[in-house]
Amino acid sequence: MSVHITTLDDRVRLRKDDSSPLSTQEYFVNMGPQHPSTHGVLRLVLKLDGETVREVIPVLGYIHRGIEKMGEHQSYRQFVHLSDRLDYLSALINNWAVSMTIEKAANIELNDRIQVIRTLMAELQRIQSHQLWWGVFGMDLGAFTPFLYGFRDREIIADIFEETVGARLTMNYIQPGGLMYDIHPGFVKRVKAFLKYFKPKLAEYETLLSGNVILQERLRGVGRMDGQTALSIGATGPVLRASGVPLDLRKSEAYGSYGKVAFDVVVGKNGDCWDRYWVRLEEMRQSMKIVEQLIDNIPEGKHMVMKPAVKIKLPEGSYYNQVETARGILGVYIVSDGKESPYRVHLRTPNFNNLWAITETAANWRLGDLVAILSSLDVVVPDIDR
Amino acid sequence: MMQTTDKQENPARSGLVTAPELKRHGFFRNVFSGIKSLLEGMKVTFHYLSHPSTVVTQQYPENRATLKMMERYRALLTMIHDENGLHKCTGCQICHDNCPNASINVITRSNPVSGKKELDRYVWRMDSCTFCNLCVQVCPFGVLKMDGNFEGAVYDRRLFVFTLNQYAGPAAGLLAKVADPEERKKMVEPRDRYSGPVPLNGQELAGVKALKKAESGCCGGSGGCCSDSEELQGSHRSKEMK
Amino acid sequence: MDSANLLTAVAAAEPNAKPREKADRAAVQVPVGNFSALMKRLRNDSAFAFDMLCDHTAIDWSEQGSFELVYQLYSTVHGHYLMVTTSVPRVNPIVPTVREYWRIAEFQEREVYDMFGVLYDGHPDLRRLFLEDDWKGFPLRKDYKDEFMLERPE
Amino acid sequence: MTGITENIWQAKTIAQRATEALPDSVWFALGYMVLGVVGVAAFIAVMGMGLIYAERKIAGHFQCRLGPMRVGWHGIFQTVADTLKLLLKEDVVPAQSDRFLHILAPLFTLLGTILVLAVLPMSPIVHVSDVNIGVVYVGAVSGFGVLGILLGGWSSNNKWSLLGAMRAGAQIISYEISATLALLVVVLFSGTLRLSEIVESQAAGWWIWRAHGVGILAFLLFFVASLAEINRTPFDIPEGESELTAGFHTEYSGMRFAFFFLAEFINMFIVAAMTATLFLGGWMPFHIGDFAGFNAIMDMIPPGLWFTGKTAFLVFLIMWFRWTFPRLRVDQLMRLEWKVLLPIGFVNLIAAAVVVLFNFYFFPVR
Repeated sequence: MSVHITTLDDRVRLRKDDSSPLSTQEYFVNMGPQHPSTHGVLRLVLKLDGETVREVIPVLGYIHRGIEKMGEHQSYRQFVHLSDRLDYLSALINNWAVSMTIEKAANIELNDRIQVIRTLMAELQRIQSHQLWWGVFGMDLGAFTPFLYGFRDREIIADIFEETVGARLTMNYIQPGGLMYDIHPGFVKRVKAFLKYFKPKLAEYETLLSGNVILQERLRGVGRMDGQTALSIGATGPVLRASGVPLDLRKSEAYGSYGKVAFDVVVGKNGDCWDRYWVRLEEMRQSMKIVEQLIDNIPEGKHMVMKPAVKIKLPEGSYYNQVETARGILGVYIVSDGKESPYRVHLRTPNFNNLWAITETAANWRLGDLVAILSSLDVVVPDIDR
Repeated sequence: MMQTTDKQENPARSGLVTAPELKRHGFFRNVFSGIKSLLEGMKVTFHYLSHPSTVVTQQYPENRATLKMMERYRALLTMIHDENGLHKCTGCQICHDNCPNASINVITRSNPVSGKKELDRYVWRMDSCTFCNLCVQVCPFGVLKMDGNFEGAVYDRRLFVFTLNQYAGPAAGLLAKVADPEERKKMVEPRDRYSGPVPLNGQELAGVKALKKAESGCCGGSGGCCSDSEELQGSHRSKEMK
Repeated sequence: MDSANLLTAVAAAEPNAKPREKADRAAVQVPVGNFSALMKRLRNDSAFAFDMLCDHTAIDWSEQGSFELVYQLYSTVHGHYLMVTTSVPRVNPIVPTVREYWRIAEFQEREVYDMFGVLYDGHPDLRRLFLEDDWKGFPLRKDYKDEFMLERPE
Repeated sequence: MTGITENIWQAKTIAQRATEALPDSVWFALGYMVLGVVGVAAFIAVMGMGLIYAERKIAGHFQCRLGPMRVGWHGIFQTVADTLKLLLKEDVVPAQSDRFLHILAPLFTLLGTILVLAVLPMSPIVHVSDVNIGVVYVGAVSGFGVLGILLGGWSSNNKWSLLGAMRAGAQIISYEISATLALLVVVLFSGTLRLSEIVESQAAGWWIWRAHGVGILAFLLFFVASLAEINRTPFDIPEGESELTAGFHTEYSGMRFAFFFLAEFINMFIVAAMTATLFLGGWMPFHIGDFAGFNAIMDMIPPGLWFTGKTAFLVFLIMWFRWTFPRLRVDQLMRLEWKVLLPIGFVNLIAAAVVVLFNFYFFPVR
């Protein structure tokens, strides 16, 4: 048996090299938990050699809220609203993941209307999430203006959500058995207006940032990760697809209404920052394509197939289910002992897995590249810490 | 339902889009295409500078007159009172049971006249509420709604405890059956808005009483102030954002 | 491979592996002693080719006095899922690490160690992931008590 | 050709006036000197605030925002309020820092800026002192700023600050070479180091167009290199907000931070003004050779306005860059300097020498 428990102090111990008075030495720097480009409270302990990053040691837990423990004391219906707080930028998709797991376990059949609306909402959420990422990515590379353009366009989708859902960020809209509300009468019109508005804006994104020679130089070949490494690290979503692995649950599992719509899986070639950047931009286009196909074909039906106050009990057993959020695969693992609340809930969050790609990719790049790589992984810290 | 191995392959829609390669050219071509790309980017930003109509900023306190939240916007939890000032709550506790973080306390009493169980205070703690809307959704009587008034900021945390009902007494339906106006008056008892100090976790909601006017010291806030006794009696809801 | 075929194939590869009851997808239960060999086989055998460790977590069956360790495997080559579980006693729970087969296991195992106190044999850097290094107790165990933990008032 | 080289503007610096007044009255001379000193100081304060306001307003509109709107009409007094706030804020000096150097550093940076302002010919009469080696003086004194940055980064005892300072040192020293090479081109053209004479030498046309491609290239080189020298986007790696939190001034607060900030904005003005002076004729109106009629029309616009207009345009250009471009990486920045700008600069200098040798200008003077 060779179980050896280490501490962070062990990890950050430096070997002193005193052979020459002029010898240089590597040093450790704390990047975060308060740092502009760690997007929240992520702490990276960097081992630097001058400007060059030698090693990245992520230190987590600054926003751990114990959602899994909380879940053990909440009913299935109540647990959905906690999933909003994981990856708050794809709250609706998280809702969907939890709801879908519960529905599959409890054998709740949904009608087409619910599925189509869920798909629409998820795709709008994906666009919204990528818009914000685009802005933040620009800002991390030193261009502040894209940040505000991203937010400006994101607001329009936030308005769509606000009208139908009643909330702009933490939605709790998709519930086991259906949706909290039926779509608002103005929903279709608003979505169409958004599509019309956003298409030229996306071209503008390309001109402003993608075409920019400085940006291309900053991204080309930086933080390269091949497909095998990406799989081994458990990366999913755009990060995995940029490495050339066409794994998209929307395609391979065709849950919701994804089986009925035509869209392409976007993959990259080299798995560098540019590919990750481009995959997300193109995914916005594909998402708009999905929304376009569905928006005119929302079938009639009820928005909830069961009474909202009904207590849900899952049969004893373990249930695992996955969906594709804006950042990758969100897996919900529920162990039920037949009671009203789960015996154990576990969330396989995309960002938790994606984050570790930084330990693989950032070594021997510059500090500025580290920021670009981290931003291209698009981590949302509450999703890592749960 | 469980097996996901059966891929629904449809060649018409299983396309792959691959990211374009970034090309490098010779020195001069790089320099010129680089400068061109920079100029194109500058054109985009200049477009916005030269078109003030593209400004999207909302001047918040100044635009209160025109700022309208969507009808479903979830902010303050409100108990719906009809034109006679009557609510429909029976004190059945379903919302309490469904609240994920115990933000709702439904305190019931037996009516001094009829002796029946009825709502005494509907206490809502905004400070622990996550606005998940479950209480509104599960209520079988349509008692609650989420109000779009987002201006709930106050200076004192204790002011986040609200009593939602304007009176203690039977629901509108039951009260309508009482014919005698004198008896009706006896059956109901007005309730004020605030419920007293925030009980720390584990403590009971003891001393459910109004804050005194002097204590509150909060009158800078727009959403919840006890400027006069009339407001304390529950008409604060009329002071909504226009 | 579909669920039934997969279970047969796993049973052929590892006779000690039993299908796990009450699971919504192909699932096998394997004793700790055979665990490492099975995982190696699942990773490297081209018939299985589980190149992705989707998820790893633990369940605290405090009444039975055991931790059940759950591994969700996915193969991008074949597109099949498999859930592998193994049980260790709650006292002195030691499992072999699968870090060498899937890189992400290093961190998922650290999380399980952090939350349940399961020890991983051969793990290169076993330390707390979310909590501080000197934290007492393992929060996701059913009997964990903390003075700051809030009980939901009834 | 005598008409256009004639000094019709009666250019006279404040220092000259002081010298002339000295034999008659010491008080007049002193008055002029005080005017010069106070003028520069007031100019820095007012120009700094104005530039910060302009930057915020312009940035706002670039980004579909309004910028400051609350203090005064369209937020016109916003920077005054901000300055007051910064003045009243606590001046935090980190406990482990080198206290003396920490306090000294922002003053160094600001000093470099002030000293440059003293020799800038803003108009024939608004010109504090005309040093006969003006160009060299500007190059030397503006190098003072980097000393402050290095000191600030070092004395803060913060690794991020140190990284920022080291980046700044490497960057500024590198780009000064290119800037100087481009500057030498103008020195060759005008045959003088005195800034007022450089301006007057452009009476037949600005250097940017009078020397064929050489002038334009030198202008671009100088402008880009100067942008890098003052750490503006896309060369703002010493501050690199998303990388180094705030770079060398991470540990500064209150008025000391404001000094750095002010110096940065004044530097922006100086770069614009120097570029205008060297390549766009400074306060010299737009003249084409000896077309007396056209030149006379142009002369109707006062020289001060010409200078202000040119500088404002260049300042706007700098802001425009900042709110459009991403930032370069530190090694790319070095590569741009040593592999692109520097070779071009040398070639351009040689080309300029050839131009001067053969008097190959539009409207040759000599």
